[in-house]
Amino acid sequence: MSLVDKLGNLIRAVKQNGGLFKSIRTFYFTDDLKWGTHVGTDKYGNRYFENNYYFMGRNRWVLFNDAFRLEYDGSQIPPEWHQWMHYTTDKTPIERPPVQHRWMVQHEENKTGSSKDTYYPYSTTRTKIESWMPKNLR
Amino acid sequence: MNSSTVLRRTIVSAIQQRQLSASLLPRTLHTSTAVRAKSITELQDAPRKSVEEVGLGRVNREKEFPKIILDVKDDITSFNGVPKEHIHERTARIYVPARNTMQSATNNSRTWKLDFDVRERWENPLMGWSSSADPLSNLAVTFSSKEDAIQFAEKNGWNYFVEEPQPVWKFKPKSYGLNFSWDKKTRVSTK
Amino acid sequence: MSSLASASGLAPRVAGTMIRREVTPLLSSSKREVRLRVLNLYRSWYRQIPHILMDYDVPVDQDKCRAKLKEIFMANRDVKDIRAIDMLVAKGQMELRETIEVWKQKTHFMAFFRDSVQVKKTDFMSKFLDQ
Amino acid sequence: MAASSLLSTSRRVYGGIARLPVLSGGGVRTICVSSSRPAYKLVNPPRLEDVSWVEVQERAAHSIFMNELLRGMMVVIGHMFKEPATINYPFEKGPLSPRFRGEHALRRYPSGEERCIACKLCEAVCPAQAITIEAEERPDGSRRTTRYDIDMTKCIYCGLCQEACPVDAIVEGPNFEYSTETREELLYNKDKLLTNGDRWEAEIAANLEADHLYR
Amino acid sequence: MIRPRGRMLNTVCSVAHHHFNPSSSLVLPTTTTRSLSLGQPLLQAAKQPPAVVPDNRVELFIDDKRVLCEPGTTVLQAAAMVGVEIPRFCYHDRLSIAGNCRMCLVEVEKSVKPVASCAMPVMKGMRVKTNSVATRKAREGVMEFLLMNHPLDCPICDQAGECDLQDQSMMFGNDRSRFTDIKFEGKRAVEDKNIGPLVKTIMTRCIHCTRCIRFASEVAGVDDLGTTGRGGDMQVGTYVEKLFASELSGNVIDLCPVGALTSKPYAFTARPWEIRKCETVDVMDALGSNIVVNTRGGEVMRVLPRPNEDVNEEWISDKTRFAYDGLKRQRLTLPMLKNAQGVLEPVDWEAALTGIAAKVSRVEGREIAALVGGLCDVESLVVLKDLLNRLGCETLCTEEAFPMNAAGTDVRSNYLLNTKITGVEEADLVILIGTNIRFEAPVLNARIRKAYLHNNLRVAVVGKKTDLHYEYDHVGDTIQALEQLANGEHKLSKDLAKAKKPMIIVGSSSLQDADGAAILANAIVLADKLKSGSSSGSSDHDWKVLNVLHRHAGQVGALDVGYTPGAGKIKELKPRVLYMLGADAGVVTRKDLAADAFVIYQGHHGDAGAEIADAVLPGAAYTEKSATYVNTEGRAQRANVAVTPPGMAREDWKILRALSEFIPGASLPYEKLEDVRHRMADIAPHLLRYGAVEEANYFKQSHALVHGSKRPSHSGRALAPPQTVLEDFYMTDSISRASRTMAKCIQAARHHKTTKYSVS
Repeated sequence: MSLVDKLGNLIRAVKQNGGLFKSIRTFYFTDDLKWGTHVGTDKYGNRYFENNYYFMGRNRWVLFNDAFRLEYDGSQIPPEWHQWMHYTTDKTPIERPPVQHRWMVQHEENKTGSSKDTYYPYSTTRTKIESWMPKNLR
Repeated sequence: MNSSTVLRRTIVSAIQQRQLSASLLPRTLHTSTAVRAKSITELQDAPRKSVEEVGLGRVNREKEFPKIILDVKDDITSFNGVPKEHIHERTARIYVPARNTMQSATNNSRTWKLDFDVRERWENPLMGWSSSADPLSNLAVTFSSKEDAIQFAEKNGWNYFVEEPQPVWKFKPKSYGLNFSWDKKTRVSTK
Repeated sequence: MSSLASASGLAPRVAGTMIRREVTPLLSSSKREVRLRVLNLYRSWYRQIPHILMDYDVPVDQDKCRAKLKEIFMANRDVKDIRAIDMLVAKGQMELRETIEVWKQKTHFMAFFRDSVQVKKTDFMSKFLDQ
Repeated sequence: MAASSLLSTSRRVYGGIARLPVLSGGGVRTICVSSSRPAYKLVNPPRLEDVSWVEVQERAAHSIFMNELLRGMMVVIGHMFKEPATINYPFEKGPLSPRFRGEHALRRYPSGEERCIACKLCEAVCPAQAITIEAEERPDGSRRTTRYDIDMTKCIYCGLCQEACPVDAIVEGPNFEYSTETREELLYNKDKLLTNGDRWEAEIAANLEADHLYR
Repeated sequence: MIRPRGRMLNTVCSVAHHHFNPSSSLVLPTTTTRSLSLGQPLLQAAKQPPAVVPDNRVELFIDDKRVLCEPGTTVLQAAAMVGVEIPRFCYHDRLSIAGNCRMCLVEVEKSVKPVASCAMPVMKGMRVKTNSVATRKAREGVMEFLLMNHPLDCPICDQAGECDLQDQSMMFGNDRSRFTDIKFEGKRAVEDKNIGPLVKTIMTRCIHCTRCIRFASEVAGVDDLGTTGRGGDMQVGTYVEKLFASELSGNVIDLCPVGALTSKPYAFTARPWEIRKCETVDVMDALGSNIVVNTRGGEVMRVLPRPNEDVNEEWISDKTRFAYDGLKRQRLTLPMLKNAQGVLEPVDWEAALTGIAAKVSRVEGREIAALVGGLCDVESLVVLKDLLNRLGCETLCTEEAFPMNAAGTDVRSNYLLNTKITGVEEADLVILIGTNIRFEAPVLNARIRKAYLHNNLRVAVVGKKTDLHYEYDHVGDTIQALEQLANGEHKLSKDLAKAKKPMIIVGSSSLQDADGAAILANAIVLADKLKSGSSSGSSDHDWKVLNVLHRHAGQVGALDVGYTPGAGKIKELKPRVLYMLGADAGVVTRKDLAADAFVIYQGHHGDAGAEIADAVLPGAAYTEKSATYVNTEGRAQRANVAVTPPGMAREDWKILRALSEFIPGASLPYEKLEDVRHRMADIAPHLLRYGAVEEANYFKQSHALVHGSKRPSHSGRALAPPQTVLEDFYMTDSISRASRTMAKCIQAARHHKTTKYSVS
């Protein structure tokens, strides 16, 4: 691959990312600047891209919703896109919609460290021994 | 001189104090690089030894060592590393487990079992899992005879008591015909 | 007493019966030999104590170490079984080697003194109230 | 002396390998020589007294002109224009098998009924004893757990629990991004596991489907 | 000793016989077999003295092992004698032979078809092959038929893990199925039956072994269960939906070889492989049934019987089996002391013991009294007695009364079940006086019924007529009837006097009030009369006639260590300090005490005792302490710790020992349980001879005292045991009163009475 090709790629990438300024912003947030097909966007606004010019592992990528800024996290990808992202399947959830059940719940990112929503374990059973209490304490 | 004699010599001499201290005492061992470098250079082309030569193979100690007469009971408590509180304060129970009445087979009630007094279990305050601080709570050893079990308990220094099995089955002949005999109360009315 | 104990299912702990039998020794074939081994081990430890204290930066002095050495040896004074003594000597040698080769850390060495171990009370009332 | 002997040894070994008809394809296979090495070799740097004057001069020249540093910088600059060999997590991710054993989840039937019937086979098979189950009769008479806890700090992710499960209730899902800041957060209880299932069902179902022919 | 393996026993049999059997004697030389034969008391074959062979014994070979057995023995039993286990579903040692599961098919040489070994009597020279190709093929076929209609629901079945069908299909079944169900008709499905709050039925799993039916009609004596329909449509059930109204109903759960009958309270809660087993004894009645307490993680999950031929065979009552959930409710877990406002509040041990000690040491010893309940173990009784004796207190009473005239409780024979439980099977006459034995000792009643069925035992009852599940002669309701019988004036007297081995069982429930003395005296007179009548008829002279059946597990132990039966002395004394050890029957109330009396309650449940107490000390229940109980026969048995006491509760003897430390001058020397046991041995050595019955004697002397004095007068009231109908059975002590399962049972029994299907 010649240097000219590389320059072409760079120009395409800058163009796709919406100009120089936005490209610099993307580069700042993702340490990378790539161009590829925009295959879809999930309900959280994360955009998914594919370009098989890159080798496997780099040929699918996500640009997290800009609203996340630097608070992006790998666990923000919802399950239906998760499997595409991880090459478990080649079909995007747009090509093959996932199963839907009314009891399924919204995806949630890994909340550890946030004070409010962190999962904290508790016992789901009742106590094994019931103590007797005198009348006045009952 | 066969190889096992050599082996025995090696073990004995290695453990004998004079030899050991001779090899250990030069405190220059780990300070003088010159000595070390030389010894490593010497090792450079050392031939490899087989496992048998190194002595990891089985040794027939019965043959090599002359027997001695002992008149004390086996007691491994001095060196087995078990904390004293789990030797002197524990009571082992030696018994024949009862047949499980839920089943008709009897195989589990044919051996002697040794287990321990139950220590406190408590609920983990976070998850409610049951916890125990008793290392012997999961020790249940099976023996083919009561004597073996007793010897094991004595060797380990535990208090123990033996529960002789209760007579469980008295044999009584019975016959299918009793279901149908007119003159007996065993006649079956319901089926 | 022993008949009562057996009746109660409480086995007599102190063995009344000596069992005389032939056994295979570990190393020593006589009491004299095993005694020599013990003394040898004791001497080696005793002589190594100054060197050990040079290697390890520990808050004990030689006298304390020697007292502890004696204490540890005397703890097993009641062991009569030659094989058991052999085993104890072998273990003592391992400890010695590990110590003077500095295979141990400071804390391992200080574990001999058990000064961080909380001694549990064993009398009835403390056990009852602290349980 | 030792250095030259070292060099000559490696040359000798390389030459020997190159002469072998099977492995003569390239130098990459030289790592195979270790198995045929006849004896232990000294690999320490040579002692100073063994080095010749010429070598000393060469070394001095290299260090004065920062030769090595400059060569190193050139390599760095060259790599700036190459495609990276690593992936840029979390924007790019590596491949996962449908059988990947990640975070556990308890599944439901399409009707919304939880699958787990408290048979306790997973608890029994768990080699790390990470699973704790308590069960009871539910008011409608069905057999259900009141406690289904997995200690994720104990779990070794062997997948035996999902193998043992007769109703595909407990599964090891595809998620591996559940690291936590405290240990307690990894003690999963039944609610957490069921929620996991409800969140990841889309992918779990697809994975099971992808794998069903091979099970 | 353990039961030996087949080969050893085989040679034992051959030694016992002079005929030389080349095949077996080659296995082991005779000298070794002789020494082996010493340790096998369990099997009859081993008991046979060598060289004495009755002529009528039949010789046969099972798997080429020689067996000698009585004619009429079945092949399956003969195989068991040499340690060969033949798989079975319908056959059970303690039930009649049904022969309908066909799992025990074996090949018999020269027989064209495989033979059902459970029903086939042995024949001379029979050669049985239990592991031949034909046998295995037959078993495989039977197994295939059984599994064809058995659901594959092992994961939700409570029996899984201890299921005979599961095990045997692994061992003998085919590894694949021919059940293809091409028409999608499904497997057989049977509706579940509701037969009460204890036994859960999943009848689709039933394999029609009819063990439950045979148990109900033979052992329990209720013909409630039966089959309807034939072939594939056969169903086991009660035909109409009704309660399986038996006090022994839980045993069908054990008997069921599959998961068709399982325990309702235990349903789905645990698996056999995660359970720890603790072999101990029961305290729900005075029989001391042997039980296995199954625990998991410090919680009692269920109670199973432990076979003991001398006590409970293999059965336990429903109260024994199901009252365990009472151990988890209403528990005392914290020491409590009344504060300045007169209100109980939790305190720590030190404060509780200090507070009690302050009160106790302020009064004089003779103003202290102790009252013990029916669930107390001997250890705590001994320590309590030692403690209070040191303080100078001599008023130590049990809640349960016993007449103290004549020899009273000074002679053990007066208050024991002297003929022992097994005596029922030798006896030919049982006279029940003032006891509803069906509810006071259900397992003993099952044994009486067994003797009634198999030995033609005759039963006579003095007292209120109740359904005992067997026929009996009703002597009369009142004490007069008993008196007439004792004097030989009753119309049945002559008839009953013919008995060779008569037994009189006096229920302690009838001895509670002032008439107790008269009842016991008359029973003694009657016993002596029957004994003199029977001994002339050449029966053995050691036969004891008089038996007392207690209701509480701790009563005999308390009497053995010298407690005074009945709270009469306390009511006279009006003590200023009352120490109640598990006393929950409500015999003593505040009115019986001094106005400023300080009441200490030590026990495991918050019940009548804790309600009136000023200080509450949490003790251990029977599953939580290593303790000694003496049953109504005088058999000392050891209970073992299955789980530790909950919360801050402690073993009872330890509490008393700790309390002694706080009272000046009363400190007791016991450090360990062994010390207490040595003290027990000083008082009465039999208390430590576990498993054995210390027989009581001095019949003549004690009876002479009765004959010597005038028979006490009585009110002539009717003898009505307190427990007459099924709902009275379930709640008798603090544990069963706390149990939800028992409450459900009472509810079900009450409801059952309102239905038209109730018999009584």
